[in-house]
Amino acid sequence: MNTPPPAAAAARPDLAVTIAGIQMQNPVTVASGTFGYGKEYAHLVDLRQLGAITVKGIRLQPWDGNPLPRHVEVPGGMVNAIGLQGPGVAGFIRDYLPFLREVGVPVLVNIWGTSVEEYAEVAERLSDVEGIAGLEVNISCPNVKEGGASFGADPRTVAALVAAVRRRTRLPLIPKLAPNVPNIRPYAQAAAEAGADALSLINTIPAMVINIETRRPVLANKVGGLSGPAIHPVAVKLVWDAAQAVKIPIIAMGGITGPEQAIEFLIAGASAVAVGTATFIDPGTVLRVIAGIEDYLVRHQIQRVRDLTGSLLTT
Amino acid sequence: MNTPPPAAAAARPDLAVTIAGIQMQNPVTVASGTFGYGKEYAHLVDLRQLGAITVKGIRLQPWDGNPLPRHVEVPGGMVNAIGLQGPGVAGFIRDYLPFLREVGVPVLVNIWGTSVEEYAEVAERLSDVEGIAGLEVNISCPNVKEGGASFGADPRTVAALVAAVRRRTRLPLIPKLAPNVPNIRPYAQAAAEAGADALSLINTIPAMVINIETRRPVLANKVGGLSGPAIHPVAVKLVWDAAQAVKIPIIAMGGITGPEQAIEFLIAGASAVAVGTATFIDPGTVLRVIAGIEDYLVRHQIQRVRDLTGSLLTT
Amino acid sequence: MHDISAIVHAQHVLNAGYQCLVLDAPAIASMAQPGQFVHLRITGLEPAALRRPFSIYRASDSQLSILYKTVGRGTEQLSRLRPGDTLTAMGPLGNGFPLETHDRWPVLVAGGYGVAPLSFLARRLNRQGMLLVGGRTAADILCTEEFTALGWDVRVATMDGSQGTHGLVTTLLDAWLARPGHPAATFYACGPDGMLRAVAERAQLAGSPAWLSLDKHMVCGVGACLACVQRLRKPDGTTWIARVCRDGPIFEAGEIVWEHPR
Amino acid sequence: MHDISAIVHAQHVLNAGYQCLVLDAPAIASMAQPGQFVHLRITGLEPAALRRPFSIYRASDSQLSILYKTVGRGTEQLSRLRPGDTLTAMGPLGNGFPLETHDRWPVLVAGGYGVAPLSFLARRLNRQGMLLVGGRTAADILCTEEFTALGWDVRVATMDGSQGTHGLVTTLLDAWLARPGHPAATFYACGPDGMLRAVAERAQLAGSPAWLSLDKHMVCGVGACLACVQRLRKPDGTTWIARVCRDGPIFEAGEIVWEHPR
Ligand SMILES: Cc1cc2nc3c(=O)[nH]c(=O)nc-3n(C[C@H](O)[C@H](O)[C@H](O)COP(=O)(O)OP(=O)(O)OC[C@H]3O[C@@H](n4cnc5c(N)ncnc54)[C@H](O)[C@@H]3O)c2cc1C
Ligand SMILES: Cc1cc2nc3c(=O)[nH]c(=O)nc-3n(C[C@H](O)[C@H](O)[C@H](O)COP(=O)(O)OP(=O)(O)OC[C@H]3O[C@@H](n4cnc5c(N)ncnc54)[C@H](O)[C@@H]3O)c2cc1C
Ligand SMILES: Cc1cc2nc3c(=O)[nH]c(=O)nc-3n(C[C@H](O)[C@H](O)[C@H](O)COP(=O)(O)O)c2cc1C
Ligand SMILES: Cc1cc2nc3c(=O)[nH]c(=O)nc-3n(C[C@H](O)[C@H](O)[C@H](O)COP(=O)(O)O)c2cc1C
Ligand code: FES
Ligand code: FES
Repeated sequence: MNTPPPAAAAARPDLAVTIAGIQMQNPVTVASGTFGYGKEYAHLVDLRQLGAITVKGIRLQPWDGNPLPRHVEVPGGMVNAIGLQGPGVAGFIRDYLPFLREVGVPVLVNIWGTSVEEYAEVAERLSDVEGIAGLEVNISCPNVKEGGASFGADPRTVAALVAAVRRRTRLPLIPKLAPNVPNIRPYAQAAAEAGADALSLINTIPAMVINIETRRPVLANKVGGLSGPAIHPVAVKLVWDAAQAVKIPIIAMGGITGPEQAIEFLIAGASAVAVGTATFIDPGTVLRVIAGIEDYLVRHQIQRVRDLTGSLLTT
Repeated sequence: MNTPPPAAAAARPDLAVTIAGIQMQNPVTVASGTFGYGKEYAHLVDLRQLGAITVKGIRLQPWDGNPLPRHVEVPGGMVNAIGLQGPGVAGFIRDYLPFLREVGVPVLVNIWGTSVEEYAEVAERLSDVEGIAGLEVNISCPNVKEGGASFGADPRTVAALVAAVRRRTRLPLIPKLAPNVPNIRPYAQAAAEAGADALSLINTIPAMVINIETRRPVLANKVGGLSGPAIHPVAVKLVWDAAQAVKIPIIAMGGITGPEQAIEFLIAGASAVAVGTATFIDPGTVLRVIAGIEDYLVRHQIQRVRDLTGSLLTT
Repeated sequence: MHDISAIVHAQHVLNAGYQCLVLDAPAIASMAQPGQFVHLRITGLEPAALRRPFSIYRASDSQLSILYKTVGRGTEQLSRLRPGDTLTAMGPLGNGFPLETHDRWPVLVAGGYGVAPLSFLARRLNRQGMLLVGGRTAADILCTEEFTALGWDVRVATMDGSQGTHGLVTTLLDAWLARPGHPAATFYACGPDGMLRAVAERAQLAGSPAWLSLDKHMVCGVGACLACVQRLRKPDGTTWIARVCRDGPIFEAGEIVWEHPR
Repeated sequence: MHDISAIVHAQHVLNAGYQCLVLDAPAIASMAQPGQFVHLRITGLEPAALRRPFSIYRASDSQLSILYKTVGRGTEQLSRLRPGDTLTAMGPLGNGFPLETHDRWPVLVAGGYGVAPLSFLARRLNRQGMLLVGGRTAADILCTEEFTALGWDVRVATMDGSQGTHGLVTTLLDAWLARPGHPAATFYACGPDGMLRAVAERAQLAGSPAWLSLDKHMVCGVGACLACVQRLRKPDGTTWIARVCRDGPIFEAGEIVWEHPR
């Protein structure tokens, strides 16, 4: 006899998503640069519960980043100019990857370079290594003079960069787009057409804070990037716009402090989300977001989180 | 005998500035759309103390704006989609200008249109009228489908629009630039070369808020513009960038809540500033900003506010 | 109109979820008319938080009260303020109800906290009348004793039947209108949009004036930002866009152009 | 290391502008070592406010204290918390001072609130030593009685001469070092960068180890964000970039590559 399961014993909703071929147990990762290499938060956050771990941006060689101060608090968030300090590809593989492999959740490596060739080489070098699920290609960091944002400023340079990296790796490629554009669509389309498997957005918004007593920029780098709750409504708009323009999935970030903001992103069209600045204030945020999405699905009787993606009603 | 004035009786600092030929008794105006036509705040703010009054955007004919809801509160500010409701040129001249003339401070009229021709015609119609000191040309409103932001999205369209308006009026022209560009410099330069007398920046940043319970955009217009403290560091960066690129003066706005943020703008390169969203929360803000700038100048022994403009130390 | 620092004089819990805040604010209180409101900057919310509008519930020469429901972070913070705390109050704002009833019987229709301005109105009207008050459950029914004490005819409806008639407040209104020979009325209503519209329709049928207090989200409260607009019809049939905060919040039902005609 | 909700047990005013906050936080207190710090999420600041780091001043099995100076909006809000209020505390963070003095005399050099971790250190060291403490004025000189009570040699300097020697704390240090035959010392210092650097220079000349607690603006507190870095020299002469929050905040003076060499 075929008895249907009793309605009361509602199945737990399915949180799993597949982004760019990467299977995530839930749609929540951490934003690059806000979670170190995973290890740093291992005492406070059960890493095995994350959908993925996205690590701090790395280039080919070790990189010092900017002088201090590298951050300043502002209403609704912070402005940072870390400047992509990192151990380089070899250092990352040697010092951090073994630990991450043990955790057992997909690892997304955020990469950058000062030339198209460097991006491509970083990608290639990471392709042969075990334990890397995909590459988030940072073409929008406002905090380094060469590289970073300059590649993200024009759809043509985005296309050229993504295509060049695409030729050198089979790993899923997830370009991370800049928020400060008149219209995100041509950028998203350029990346998709050049072979991107997914998109990440948004990076921090270029910003500056001046100490009016000394009349100097507070950050040693003069300018930095704004992150935190202040940028969330801006990010939702960009995610919605991008989701209209391309079919590839979107990993959304910018100002998530709890499940509500993450759910907004999913409804706007994101397939996954990343928690950034909020981790600094409450390392438990990322787990709270996962649990809160699940609760929301139960409450709204939505079986699969992927059915929430792009479910915005506009009529 | 030539006795120097005693050092103790320090003269009050000179707050006067001349922007695009417009003489302002101090460098503080109000941001378009946040102060109505002056009248609405006349009971709460002594209008005669302002450096200038910038009124709500108008086009040729009366315009209804967007359906409600038109605003939503967010961390560090608000997102609005008023949609440029206004009385049209004739209605403005008839219903509001007589009152503004009586106040006796310079009036800046924010103008917009859905075509280059309409912008030019609005400018022309306002040129023959007494009591208008200058035109702030809104090429960056994110809240109307045609016009507004679409003209501001490309330096070439900025140039074409400003040039066309320039041909039809002798009034000082102050294009108001959009913040969501990879690099503000070509936009600022295009406007200056096409005949702008000053620049206004920034307008609100395109943004969106979703009600996760109804899965609908909160604003009837779906998207709106972010204003308030959240955007201040972004505005400072853009003002600083623009000030490096052009010689014409800049009126800066975005997230001013007190003298500190206004002074940051001046140091970054603005010649004047405008108080926006903060007026809704505390109508006294604009007067507090004027007094606070004066105090700062006294404290720092700066004789003239124009000496503060662009005084950022970066070495 | 003033924007002043006001001191919390008292904070009373009324029903569950509803409180009454009494402020020392003579400049505003002494000028307040029924139907007007205050726009509060709530101490303890972050500095960038928008103000919140509340109808004036009581006003003497020195004090004014509001009656509010805790619905979100603003009202939650408001409910935490204690005697001696200060907040910033702008007001009195808006036009207020017309106090002249032209020899018609005042019929007040209230939903939830909408009873607040109507209670103030009842105290300032030159005659008694009837209060029809509705809510989801008994806890949403407020101020009825005050009206009874003033000699008003009070009728209650709740959606769950926990107090008075089971159903909407319009059920009460319809029953009263159905009674032959009821006196000519002037309606005064404050509550959710659906209720206001139902009152408007019935008033039109009965040929009675109906003064409605609209509840639109507000930002500036003074007519500057255009967040709170409502389309109105002029006697000549043309329409214009009013600002509820400055041109209202009270409008005659016949003026209002409802957004989705039905 | 834990991130826990801690209850304010007491709040004491010490000198003008300085307070001591006692927290019930057994999980952190019981593990705390001198030189370690806690990273506090201060209740009442808006939710997006970053945490603030404070050295541990005292720790028992159940309670820990910090000694802090009110300098900005975070510490101002901290000073408003009352017994029974809760806040969130992460810790103990950082490496702490080495407790082994290798038979050298511990010489502690403190500036302002920098005396807090050194006071904790004095309680956990196996021997007495000397405290040199400096500040702008007498109000900036804290905890000297505690050290005296523990049998330490305490010497004070103030910039305005209002207490102890007139001048910098390094004046005291130089005077002590100038005295022939002073015992071999291990320095422990906490205070502003300029002071740390002066101690480092003198320790190097004297051939003494010097453990310095660096005060860098922090964000995450756990080594993830790279906001708080400091370049260090390895024994082989190569340099690396340490995270003060995780690899420090205590470093041996000889390791530190000062930013603007003089
Ligand atoms: C003229 C007028 C008179 C009012 N009188 C009363 C009264 O006497 N008693 C009472 O309890 N409430 C009254 N309200 C509603 C009251 O203003 C809202 O309940 C309150 O603003 C909600 O704030 P919150 O932060 O708790 O809720 P939230 O939902 O967290 O508010 C978030 C945002 O929405 C705005 N908002 C939400 N609901 C409303 C609303 N209904 N009207 C305007 N803005 C809103 C808030 O200003 C804020 O910007 C009145 C509203 C108006 C327009
Ligand atoms: C390891 C360590 C231990 C410390 N121990 C103590 C202590 O025992 N007693 C004490 O009074 N102070 C201590 N401080 C300094 C203390 O953290 C700052 O005084 C405090 O963060 C200032 O916060 P505020 O909001 O009051 O000031 P604001 O100036 O308003 O702070 C604004 C921003 O700057 C950051 N910030 C400002 N100053 C510092 C600073 N010196 N270090 C780190 N971040 C800063 C804040 O986190 C915030 O992001 C310590 C700092 C560090 C790094
Ligand atoms: C301290 C810090 C470091 C960051 N480092 C990187 C980075 O290395 N690579 C990158 O692509 N984005 C970096 N970001 C941007 C974040 O990944 C994220 O896009 C942004 O902060 C917006 O999310 P949030 O508002 O939740 O923080 C950094 C952000 C912060 C605050
Ligand atoms: C309610 C509202 C209405 C606005 N209307 C206009 C407008 O009509 N024309 C215009 O150029 N800018 C308009 N703006 C933008 C402001 O003038 C200003 O550029 C922006 O709000 C940033 O300043 P703020 O953060 O101080 O508010 C409006 C802003 C708000 C909040
Ligand atoms: S609230 Fe601003 S016009 Fe009514
Ligand atoms: S504060 Fe984040 S690495 Fe030290």
